[in-house]
Amino acid sequence: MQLIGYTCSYIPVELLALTGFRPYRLLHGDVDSSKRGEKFVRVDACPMVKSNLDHIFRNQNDFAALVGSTGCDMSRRMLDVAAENTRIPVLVFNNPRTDNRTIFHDEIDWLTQRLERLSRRQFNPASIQNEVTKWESMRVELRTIDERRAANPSQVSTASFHEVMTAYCQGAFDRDVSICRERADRPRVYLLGSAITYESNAILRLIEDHLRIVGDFNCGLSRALDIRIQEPTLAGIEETYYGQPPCVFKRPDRRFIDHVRDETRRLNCTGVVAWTLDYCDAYEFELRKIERTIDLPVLRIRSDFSLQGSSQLRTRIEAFVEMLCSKT
Amino acid sequence: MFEDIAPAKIGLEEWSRQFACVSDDLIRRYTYYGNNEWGIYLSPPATFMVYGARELKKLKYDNSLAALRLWGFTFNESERLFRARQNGMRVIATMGDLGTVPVIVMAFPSCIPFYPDCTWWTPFFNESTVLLDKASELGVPEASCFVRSSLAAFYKRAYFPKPEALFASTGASCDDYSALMQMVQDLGHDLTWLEIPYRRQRHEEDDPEEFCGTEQGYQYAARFDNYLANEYRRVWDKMRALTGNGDTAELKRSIRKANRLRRLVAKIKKTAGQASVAPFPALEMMVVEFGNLYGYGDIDEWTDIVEMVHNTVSERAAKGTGVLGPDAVPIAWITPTADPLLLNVAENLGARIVETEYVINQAHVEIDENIDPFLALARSFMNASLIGSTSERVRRIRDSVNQGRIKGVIISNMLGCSHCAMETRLIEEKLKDLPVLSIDVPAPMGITEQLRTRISAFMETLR
Amino acid sequence: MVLGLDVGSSYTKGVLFDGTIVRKTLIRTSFKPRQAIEQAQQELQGYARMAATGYGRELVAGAEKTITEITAFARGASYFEPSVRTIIDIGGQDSKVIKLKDGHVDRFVMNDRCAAGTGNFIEKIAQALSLSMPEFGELAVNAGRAETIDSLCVVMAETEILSLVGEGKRLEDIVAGVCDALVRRIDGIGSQIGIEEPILFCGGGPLNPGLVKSMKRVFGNVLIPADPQFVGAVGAALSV
Amino acid sequence: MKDILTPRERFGLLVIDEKPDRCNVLPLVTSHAATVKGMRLRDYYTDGEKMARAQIAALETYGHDAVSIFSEVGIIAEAMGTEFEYPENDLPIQRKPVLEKCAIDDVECPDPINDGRLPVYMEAIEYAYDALGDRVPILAYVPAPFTTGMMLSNPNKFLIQTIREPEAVGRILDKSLRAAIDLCYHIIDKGGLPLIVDPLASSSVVSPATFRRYALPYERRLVQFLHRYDLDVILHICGDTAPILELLPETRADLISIDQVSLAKTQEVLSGKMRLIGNYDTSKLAFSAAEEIAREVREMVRLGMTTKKGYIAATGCEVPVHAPIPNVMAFVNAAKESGWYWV
Repeated sequence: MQLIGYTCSYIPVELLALTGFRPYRLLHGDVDSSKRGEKFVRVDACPMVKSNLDHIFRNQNDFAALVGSTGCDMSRRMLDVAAENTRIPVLVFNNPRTDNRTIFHDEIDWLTQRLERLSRRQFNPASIQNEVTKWESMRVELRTIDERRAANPSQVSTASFHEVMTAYCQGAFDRDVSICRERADRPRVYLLGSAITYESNAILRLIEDHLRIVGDFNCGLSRALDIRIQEPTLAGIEETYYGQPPCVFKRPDRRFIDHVRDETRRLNCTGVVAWTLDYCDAYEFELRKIERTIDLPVLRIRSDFSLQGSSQLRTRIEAFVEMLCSKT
Repeated sequence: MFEDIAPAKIGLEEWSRQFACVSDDLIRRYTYYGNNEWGIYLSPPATFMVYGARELKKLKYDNSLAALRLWGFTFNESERLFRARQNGMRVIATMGDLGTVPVIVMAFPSCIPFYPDCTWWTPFFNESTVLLDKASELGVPEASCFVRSSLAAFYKRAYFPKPEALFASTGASCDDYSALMQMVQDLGHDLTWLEIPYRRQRHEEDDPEEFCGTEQGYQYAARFDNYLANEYRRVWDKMRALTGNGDTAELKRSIRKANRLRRLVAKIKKTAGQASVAPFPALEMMVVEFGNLYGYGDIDEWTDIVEMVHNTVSERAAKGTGVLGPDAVPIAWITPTADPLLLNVAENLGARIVETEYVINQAHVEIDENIDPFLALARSFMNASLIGSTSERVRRIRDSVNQGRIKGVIISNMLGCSHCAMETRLIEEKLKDLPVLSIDVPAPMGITEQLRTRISAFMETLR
Repeated sequence: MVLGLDVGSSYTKGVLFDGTIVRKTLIRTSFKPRQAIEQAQQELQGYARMAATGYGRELVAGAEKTITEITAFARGASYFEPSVRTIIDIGGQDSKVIKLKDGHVDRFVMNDRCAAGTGNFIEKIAQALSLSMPEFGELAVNAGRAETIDSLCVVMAETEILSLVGEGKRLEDIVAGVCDALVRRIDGIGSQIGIEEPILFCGGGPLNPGLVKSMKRVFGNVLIPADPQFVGAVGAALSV
Repeated sequence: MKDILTPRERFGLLVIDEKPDRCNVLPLVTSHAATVKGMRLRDYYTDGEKMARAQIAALETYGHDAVSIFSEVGIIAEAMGTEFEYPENDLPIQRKPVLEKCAIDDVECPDPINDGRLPVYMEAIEYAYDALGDRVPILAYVPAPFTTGMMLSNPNKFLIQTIREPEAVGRILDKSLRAAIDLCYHIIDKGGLPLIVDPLASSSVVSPATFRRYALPYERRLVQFLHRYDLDVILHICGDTAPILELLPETRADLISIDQVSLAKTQEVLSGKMRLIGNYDTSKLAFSAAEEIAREVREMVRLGMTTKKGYIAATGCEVPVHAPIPNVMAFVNAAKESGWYWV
């Protein structure tokens, strides 16, 4: 089955699936592919964007189309670069940064039409309902895993959870994933930052050797779980995707900051792990702000993926744990 | 006295000597908002150097009265704004928008629009890390755009008065900007956000009726104009609430003023580009171009200056005189340089900049005077190259390069600037048949010998 | 009597500790941490317990406790200067800024892989200028002013510096600029958590008078402990 | 409280009638800088780089708000031919006035690049500007024509001439003015802000009538010259200026630095007209205890800050060469502490 690539949590996966192509979230990130991506963009581009470009370029025959959003500048421009370097059709969806329902509504409308044209299919209430039900039931299942992760003590590791979410983001429900149900009494932390990529599992495991991530908010991972479509119609899809907890690029950013604070409280977190990619400036700005306003210790990891597994990273994580323990 | 001087680029000391011959009457003629008490515009560049603009020591300037007025206007902005505020005028910050909101603001009596964003040049003119260091201290990542110095300026309250209202754009404009302006809002300012839609380019299969085009040939869905027009109406409402008045006839007048300025600048660019010898230096040309953003702060004076520049350029072009030799190699310059000195350096090394793409195209097109003013403003803004796809920007660059007799292209990048990071490779690729040099301006005082050598070698290949 | 070992990337530091420093030793690690550890253990005989920190801490067999440098510095700092709020350590590979609250680590940051924020930066530049470290420090402290060096990257900075040399700038002003650049970088890293006085400058950095001068220039008052290199080792000893 | 602005930004706000974070603090640290740096005085005033380095060291020690490039008021007269002697550890001493040797018409206007110790001055300004010019104003003291005129001559003879031969005095002052203007040109091109000093025009030296007739018109012409550059002009007159307070606005200077005159009285006369700089008693700086200095400075600053047009906390005259460093520190710290406008 051909894939329909997409870049952002604001793009309704149900609409993509209606095309008959498999929705595949572009969430690649590792040292090698990111280096290779420098063929298309400058070194100081987002390392995930570089990885994704490499992935798209090397697998261009797999993709029927790419759907992007204006969510962040680099990911929007990533599709410009993809369009110039491949023959894959590209659709870019206008995702307003401010509270502007009109634009969002019109753009969902546009996206729907374009997807219909692309797939030569007519979406109808029945097919829409069908698709929403399918994805919603998947999310219900994921939420139960997430609840076990959030339980105190936590029952599921985020590394495991990441594997399940990977299946979801790649539209591969049928993939076999093993869930680690190991109960953990380690310090409970919240994970923030730019996208956790498919290749980030190792770093999650490294963190979870000492800590337990019980909740997260970033461009990938559990964001999809905030999508709870009540009414299985186009309007319902629009309503839900528009109203999801705002990403860091929304202005003003108050709702984002509040959301993070509320979640860390709800989950009884004792610390925050903030993982950002190099050159992801907007996230960097917000994280610094969170660090200054939130009442929890923050472990900062900023990298272009190459930090993964380094001894410095291990030292940092261990020192963070020592710090958390000395505080309680 | 200026009539008899042959055009040349001169240094600080020569300007001081030349200035000694300027009559007191002339000095008193150019004042802030035509008001003698508030302050004068004219002084030689040395004055601003004494007040801390250290780079001025290294620069060479055009020796015309027009250029003198140009610099006077630019470097007196800070004082002018404070004086305006002291005299009861309202100072309004328009950020990240570049070219449109100030036109609305100046339709309100005693409201002065200004661009805090222009502080991004201050570290370069001052050869100083004062503002950049403060920005870091305030929590701005060091690899982000130099516009971060404007946050420090807001914090320090020494570069412009506290604005009574701020308008800031977000959306398809620039992420770093928008993150910074969020920090400005957090400092406690009354800030209104504007949504800038992404100008999605038209696809072949799209229904032609829904589409419209810009002056520069971009095609996009007509509804985007309406989104933007609505945002501008919000600016209008906000300004009305602030000032208690608001007359659309004034807005139309203000649009006419903007158009007059824009027409003049377009004529200058054209005349200068076509002249046999470069009639005006690249640095002053850049100041003129960017005046379409910040000139609204004292629009009458600025238009008068630009008019004078136009006369100077036309006269020189007609006579075939200018500031560079006839053998200077015509090139195009892409993306404005953070360091003004670089334009001077490039000229010294034999370049003549005849075409520019400073990502401020929206500020150069005329605003339609015959339709609803908000819609007209929106349409003019849709010409912005940053809000569309890179492919479109590249195409436009391509077109302009083809028209001229351009021998090479210099792309000036900034580390950490997202559009540079993403676009430069594509631009290089698409201009493959022309020699292209892509350079980085790292930071104040970053023009190293190595960078000079690179430009120099590039110019040698073009000869 | 406790043996505290701080196995760093450049030096292995050891102290024999019983509430005060009884004896100490400093050994070049030079990629042979096991050898350095053994040597330190031999030189500092007479301990009953042992604790280790530093990047090679896991290699210390028989250590009763191993802690990270961050925690060790915090403990050690409160021994040298109990009032300290911020610790700055400019190490060979890593630099860290640690904020303390009631003697415990409240927040900390480290440089990201980039060498521009570490002592390595100065060593690289000194090499490029053919200066020994003592010469470098001596020159820097006698500078009249500091040239501005702005590159965030050590490789680019090197070019920038050589170009300053080419322009005929004074060597002492250039090296002072190098120190300033490093300290400004530390300031940038530290600004993420907010640097508060009193500040303790420890590790190998304080041995370079030029760096000390830059620290004072940027941060105002900076405290330097009696044995700046042994803060981590003492901290380790204090942990058991 | 920690400074929010750099001295440069602070001064910039003052001269456009805005309140800065705190008032500018400017003890007139001139040759005293040599003491701070532990340098022989002769090195300080004969070597521009050393002068600048001493100034920078002083700034790093005290944290005040400007660099003051200056050694003594004979600098122009010397470049015009008046002879000086350079003791190793004292300021230059005037030996033979040039007008004892020749007539004023034979005296040439000096070239700041070559004559006397003016090159020392130039080098110092350039060095300091290069080092700190983006954040600190570099003030370069320029003797006003009246003071230079008197240094060209035998002082007594000069004073007698003012009564008997006004025309001859006029020629001396004209030439001194030209020399001062030439010097200002060069100072500006190096990035320095000229500060006019006219100590010998003080009422402690000459009568108000002499001041009005000979000093003031030339001060005004020098100010006018600087105003063409759109620069803000500081005029410093030490000693007693009480009898000429009313005349001072006529100099058109933007900031007036005063010495032995009551600050309160000066405010009464000048508060809405000129920005005031002053005026802590420098002998106290040399001999009082630090605590007493701090207390008195706080009082002075509190009063000074009520000046309508703006105020700079300063010493009335140059900080004595050998003033104890802790005393100057006490001055600066006390002035900073009590000088806050922004809360």
